Amino acid sequence: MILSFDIIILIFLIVAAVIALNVKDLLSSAMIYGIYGFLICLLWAEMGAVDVAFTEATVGAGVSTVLFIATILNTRRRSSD
Amino acid sequence: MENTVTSILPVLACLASLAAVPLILIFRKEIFLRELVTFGAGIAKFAFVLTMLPLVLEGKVLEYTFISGFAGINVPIAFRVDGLGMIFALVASSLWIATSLYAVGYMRGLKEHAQTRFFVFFAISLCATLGVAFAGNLLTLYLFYEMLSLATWPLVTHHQDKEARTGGRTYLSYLLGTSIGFALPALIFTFVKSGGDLSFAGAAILAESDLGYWPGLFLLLGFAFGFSKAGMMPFHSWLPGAMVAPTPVSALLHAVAVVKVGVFCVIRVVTEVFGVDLLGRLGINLVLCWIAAFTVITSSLIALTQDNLKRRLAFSTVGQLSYIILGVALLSEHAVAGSMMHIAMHAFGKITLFFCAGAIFVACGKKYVSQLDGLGRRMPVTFAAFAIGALSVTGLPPTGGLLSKFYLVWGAAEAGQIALLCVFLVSTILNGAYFFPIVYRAFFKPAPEGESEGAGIREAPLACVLPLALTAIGSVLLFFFPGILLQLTDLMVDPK
Amino acid sequence: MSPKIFASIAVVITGIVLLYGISDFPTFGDPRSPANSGVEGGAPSTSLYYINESYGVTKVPNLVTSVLADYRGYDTMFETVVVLAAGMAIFAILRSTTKDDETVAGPARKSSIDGDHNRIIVGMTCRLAVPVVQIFALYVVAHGHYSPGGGFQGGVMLGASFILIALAGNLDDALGRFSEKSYMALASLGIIIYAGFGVVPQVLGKNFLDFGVLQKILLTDGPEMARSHSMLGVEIGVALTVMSIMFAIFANLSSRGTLKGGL
Amino acid sequence: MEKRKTTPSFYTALFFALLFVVWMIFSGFFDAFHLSLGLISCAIVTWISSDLLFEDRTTSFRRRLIQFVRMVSYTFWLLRQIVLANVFLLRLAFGPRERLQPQIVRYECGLKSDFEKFLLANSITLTPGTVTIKILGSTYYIHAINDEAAAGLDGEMERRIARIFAEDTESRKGAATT
Amino acid sequence: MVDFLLNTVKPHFNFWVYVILMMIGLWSLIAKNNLIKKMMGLAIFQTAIILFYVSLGVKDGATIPVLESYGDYAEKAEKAEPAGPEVAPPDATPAPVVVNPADTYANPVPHVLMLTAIVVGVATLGVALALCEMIYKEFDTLEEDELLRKIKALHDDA
Amino acid sequence: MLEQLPALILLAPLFGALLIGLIGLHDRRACFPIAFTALIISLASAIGAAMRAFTGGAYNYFIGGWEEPLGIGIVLRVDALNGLLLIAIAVVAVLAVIFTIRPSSEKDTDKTAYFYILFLLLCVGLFGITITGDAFNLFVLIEVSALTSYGLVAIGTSRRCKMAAFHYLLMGTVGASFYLLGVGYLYLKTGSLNMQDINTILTTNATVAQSPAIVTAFILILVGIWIKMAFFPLYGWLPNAYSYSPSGSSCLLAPLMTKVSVYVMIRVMLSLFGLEWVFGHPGWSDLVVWLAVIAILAGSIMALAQREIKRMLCYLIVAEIGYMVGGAWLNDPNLWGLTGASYHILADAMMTLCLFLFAGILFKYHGVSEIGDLGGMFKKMPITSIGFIVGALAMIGVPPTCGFFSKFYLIRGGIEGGHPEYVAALLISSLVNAVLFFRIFEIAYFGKNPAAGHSHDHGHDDHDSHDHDDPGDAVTTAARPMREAPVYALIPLLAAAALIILVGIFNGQIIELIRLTFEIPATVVSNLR
Repeated sequence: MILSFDIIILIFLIVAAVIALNVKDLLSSAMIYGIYGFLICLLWAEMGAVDVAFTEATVGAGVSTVLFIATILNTRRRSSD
Repeated sequence: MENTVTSILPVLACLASLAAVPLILIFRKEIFLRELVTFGAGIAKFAFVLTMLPLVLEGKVLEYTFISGFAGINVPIAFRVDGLGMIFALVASSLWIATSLYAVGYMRGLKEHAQTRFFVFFAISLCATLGVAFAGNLLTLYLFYEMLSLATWPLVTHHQDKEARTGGRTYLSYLLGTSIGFALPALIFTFVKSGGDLSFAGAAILAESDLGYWPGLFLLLGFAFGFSKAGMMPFHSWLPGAMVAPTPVSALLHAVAVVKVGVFCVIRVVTEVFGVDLLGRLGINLVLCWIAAFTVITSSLIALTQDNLKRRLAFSTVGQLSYIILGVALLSEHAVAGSMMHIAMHAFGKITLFFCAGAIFVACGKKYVSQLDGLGRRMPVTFAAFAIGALSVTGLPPTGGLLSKFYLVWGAAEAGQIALLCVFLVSTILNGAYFFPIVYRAFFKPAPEGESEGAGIREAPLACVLPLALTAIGSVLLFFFPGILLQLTDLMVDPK
Repeated sequence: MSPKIFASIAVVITGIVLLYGISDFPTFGDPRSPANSGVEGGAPSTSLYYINESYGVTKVPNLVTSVLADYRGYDTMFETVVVLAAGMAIFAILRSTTKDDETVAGPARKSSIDGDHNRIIVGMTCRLAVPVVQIFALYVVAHGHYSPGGGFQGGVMLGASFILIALAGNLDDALGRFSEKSYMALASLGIIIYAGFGVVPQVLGKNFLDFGVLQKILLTDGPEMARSHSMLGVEIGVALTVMSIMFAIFANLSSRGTLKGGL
Repeated sequence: MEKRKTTPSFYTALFFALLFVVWMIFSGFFDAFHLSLGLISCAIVTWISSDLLFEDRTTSFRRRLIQFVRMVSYTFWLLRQIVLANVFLLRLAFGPRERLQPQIVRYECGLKSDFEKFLLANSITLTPGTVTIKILGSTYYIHAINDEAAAGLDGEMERRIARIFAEDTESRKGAATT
Repeated sequence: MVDFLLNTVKPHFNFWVYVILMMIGLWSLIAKNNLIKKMMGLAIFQTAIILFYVSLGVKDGATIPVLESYGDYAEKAEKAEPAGPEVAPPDATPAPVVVNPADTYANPVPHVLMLTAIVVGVATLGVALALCEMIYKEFDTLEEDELLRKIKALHDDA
Repeated sequence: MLEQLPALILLAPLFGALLIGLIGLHDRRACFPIAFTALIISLASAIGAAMRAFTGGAYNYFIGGWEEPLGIGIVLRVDALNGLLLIAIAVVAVLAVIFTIRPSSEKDTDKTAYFYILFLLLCVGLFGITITGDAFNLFVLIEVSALTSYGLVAIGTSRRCKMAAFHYLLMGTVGASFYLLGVGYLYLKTGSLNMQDINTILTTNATVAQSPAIVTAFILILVGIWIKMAFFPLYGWLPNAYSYSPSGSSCLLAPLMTKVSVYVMIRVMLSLFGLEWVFGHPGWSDLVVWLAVIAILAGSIMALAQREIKRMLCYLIVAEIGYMVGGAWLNDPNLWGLTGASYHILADAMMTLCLFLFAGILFKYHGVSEIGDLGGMFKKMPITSIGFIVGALAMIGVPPTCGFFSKFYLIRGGIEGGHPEYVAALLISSLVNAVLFFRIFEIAYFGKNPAAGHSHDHGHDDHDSHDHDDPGDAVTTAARPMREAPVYALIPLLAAAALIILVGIFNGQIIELIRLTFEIPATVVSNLR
């Protein structure tokens, strides 16, 4: 059961990563990156790495995304790829 | 060698001129003091060398390990004085005094710039030269060899003009290029092959090794071309190029310090690295012989075509250096002795010639052979000396050149190399062919028409003339009193 | 070569190398794998030591905390230094105090959210949330021994609470609470606290970061509790630095180094 | 209605107390060491951000208490509304497509204080079927999923919110720590 | 194909995914033109490594590495815990090896290491984004090809 | 107290940086004294710690006192090799910090405190990398040094340094990540992070040692370090990063960053995997040596094409890295290659320091960055020139500078290990260096002073280039008249020059110490072939 849960999240992860990297609107891209962060944090929590999950939730999904957004708002929102 | 003596004298002799450097720098404003220091150092150096002479003549070998810190390679910076080194040191240090004197006159006469720098690097060069002469192992030899290359660069490019720049560039690229490209790997290969021994003491370094024909040949050629100060073709062209230097430099470079360091290194390599036995066994010496012979003939032919006096002398030097290498490469007893002697004989002869060329330039600003017509009568001393120098370099009596050439020819005969013997003879004729027209012109041709103002031409200043007279006399004296030289060469060739 | 082709080649090669390594991995989740219990026939791995022994030595049930803050406390100290270094690097890159640089701040950006809306919905939510976030962050720092979390997570959350203020209102509000002076000082102070817990044992003659010896100073019963309390102290240091730098990074990034205006 | 002024320091203390309650809920350790940690933490947070929670610091404690009680009852009412709306939405979701008529409705509210507006906006959003998109002055722009949902915005919610703070016209902002 | 999936991929599924994620990150790091996308690629690259580490510390049926049966904090610790799975019962299968009580806790070491790695990651990200802002300020673009063109032009003009 | 020295080496600059963070931000005059004092303390401790290793052999320092079982805590390990390197880092740092005593322009002053903090933290990172005995801790410290160096590169005011720093960051992070991944693979197979411990497992347990995962781990670690050190195919970031960074930064970065990475590689080969394991894979050695050969040649040739001094030096660094990597991988029976590579780390640190200080002086005080503008330098700045000449001669490999001896050992290794191509590359590169530096000598010796003849000497393009893309420092005008640099710039330069010669003269002792570290028993040496 757990393994299949794993597999689902893992596949979602790949999907999220690919989308985040391919959306041309950087702001959406950053948001999807945030989603990616939460997914991976979920995965780690499930794997027993609660501390890592916690950190990833605060850092990867939280602060990183905010930093991305701050930068994107200060630069340009569109990307050529 | 059983007769080794530990003595700091070689180090002192070597460092005497280096010690003068700070003094020269301090007195850069007081011209007289500066020159005095230069002389003092020269005399001190000569004195040190002379004090060692009796010991060496007794068959002793002086040794001194200066820095044993190179323990990683197990090769110290060591000094060692034997007969060959002694010959070279005697020649170099005695001629330095003459050259210094001459340089003072020359530089003053032409009001050259940056004289302090000139004397500083002059002193460093001499330090390096004696370092090579007294080097106790291959590494020390290499070290001083490189030091000499670098220290002479500012001298060669002294004029700091475009010509000097190209000349300097050629000079360094040849010397450094070959020494790094050929000599250094050869040295390291020797080091590896001999198991970490580079010392000149005792038997030849590679005598016991199982060197094959091709590795041996490459190693030998690596050394011979690597020490390209010896001017073997095809690595000779730095020498004419370096003629842009002021004449005292040319004199020192091309008669004494630089080129002789080159051949000295080659002799050292042949006798101390390979050893006569090994070379003879492998037969690779013949290759070297033929390259040298080729150089001798070719350079003599080129010299014939040169109009610039200094260039002609330079090509002459190229040929004469190869005499020495040829002699060593013949491996026969008398040929080796002959080449050792030739170091001294040629040095005296050639330095006289260069001094003369410089004196002519100082006196009347002439550089070309074709301009020398009739000058002999106005500058009798100079041209007399020139004649003597020419005789000596050609190998005619009553000059020392005859002796060394005689030994060389004898050696060739001894080795059974008739073809090479012919080379000696042919080249002697060629030598005569490019020198004597000059003497003839100077003395017997009338001065050209336009030389009416030539009446003003007189002998160069005393500081110029005195040294060249001295060296010319030295050349003659070496013919009549070659005893010490012979003794020293005997020490090397036949220690028993 | 276009970057795409180059990238593909690099990726394929790296991937093959990595998968080659994976071919030999123990099964996922195997408790007997070398990482989890040591090489076969060798000594048990360190992780077993931590699970079996560390509580007795440190009295901290959260193994991650005890390993992080004590056994590998040296790592953690440098992790904090990395944060500090990143902060300093960002200041060095962005921070500009020159007045004439009008272009740096950019043209006044029109807020994407209308003023009233912003004030009522976002501002109010933020005002309600920030104290809770902060107290939770402090709880996380203080309870790292028993539950997941610790100095780093708590520090990030504290920093995030200030970021929240900056996001909801503007940067000046946040900087009013947590000025540049104070965050620079706290950033350094955090590591000084951390390293101080390391240096004091040195003064007492033990090795760096040997918390056990601190019982003399902390007046605890036995070195175990000294370790436990020192870990808390160390976590507080981490939290201070991380909080300061996280907020500082945001402040500088969002204002392009001018520390004025905001997003 | 007693008019005794409450000092700002009282609100600081209140803030502190609330925080400490939250701390204890989080912590679950009641030994001296952890409690003292809690006190220190609460003190720090109080020091940093006690001004965030109660903007108006003149309302008396009694007033606050009444507001709190009403707030709780409002919360229960809201929960019930949310459940009802959920059921409604569920039926909608499985019903025919034609019943969906997404639309934006303007809603004028008479609430004055920011906190009331905030509460109203969030309550509207929390109730499924309607979402507050924008507030301009006292005009709310609300997205409703169909007419029925739009019709549900009949002002009942606003009245109840107004009632929480109704009695005292001076004090408008209140506390809600739920 | 199915065999391959079941025998080769499944036991190491996490690892395969980490490789895929890492390659996605690496690819965009090199191939993407936008600097922020590059950074995102780098961030994904790093999380992939973290995923790898965390995966290698997983034990079947183990709980989070917070001890529950020690000392007088035990029952309080339980309360303080956010929902985590209960201690797994000893293995039901008749295993010849005695189940080590240590096997009931996940390996804490990778977690510790990865906390550090995450921090390093966000620190790097911050610096990179700061650089992006400065680059944008200088060159008014974040597309790499344009940047290189502008830099080259800068050099040629000079 | 003496046994605390290994920790003190790092703590001194760490506390220095923190103190600057507290004090220096408000009063930037306090920055330099703090930094200088901290580094001096570091130097003293490094010497103390190293002396103990020289006399008593390698020893461990257990952080937190976690001694048993090995690997639960973090170990600092000092042996003769890293003792030497510690001293070298400290010396370079002290000299470089003296050079930074005055900011080069007013614009830089408000970043002084940040600069010194980053500077000291970089030293912390480098010391830490050198001294640590823990594979993961190494990663953390690599990141400390990496992040600080990104900051140091980007702190300049040049337009291009930001882009250079960004690329540097990407490459650096990927490199570090690969390293991290490699450590993960190692941990997966050995369950340990302690270098000694892993080494023991790999040498005693053949099944583990032969596992593909371990091979992958090695490749990943190696590639990661290669990226960090800018080894041949992965060197792209280096020239930009170092040449566009401000002088003060590049004087610390260039001599140390890559060299420490080379050290890490040697440490990984030597202490983590063990030479027997590394050279037990046939073909690897040849492959790497060939790569090194290409690196040497490519670096040398590209250096020839450069007009800017700093850029030229950067490409020379690429070549020098080829020397070291190639040397370390020669696999000659007596390990002379490895010895030479280790020695060259020290030698090259001094040489690079000297030359970058020279380039820094020229740029900082005279606004000169192009080789063509050096005309008349020997006359106008004789003392600076002496420093430069020594550095250049060392780079060429003229005795008795250290450059000669490192080449000597490397060539010896090449010959004994049967790698003539490596020897040839080394010699060619020496020749190229000779050409490069004598070209500069010539210009400096013959050329006119650019202040007089700048505009018609090199056309307008050089003139403008200073305004637009000066490498790092802010330079307001084009070339200023040449004068002897101030004393605080000359002291480090001459000290570096003196060190070049000292390291050369005392190479015997240094080599002995280095070989002390290898502790290769005679049997193993013979088995290696």
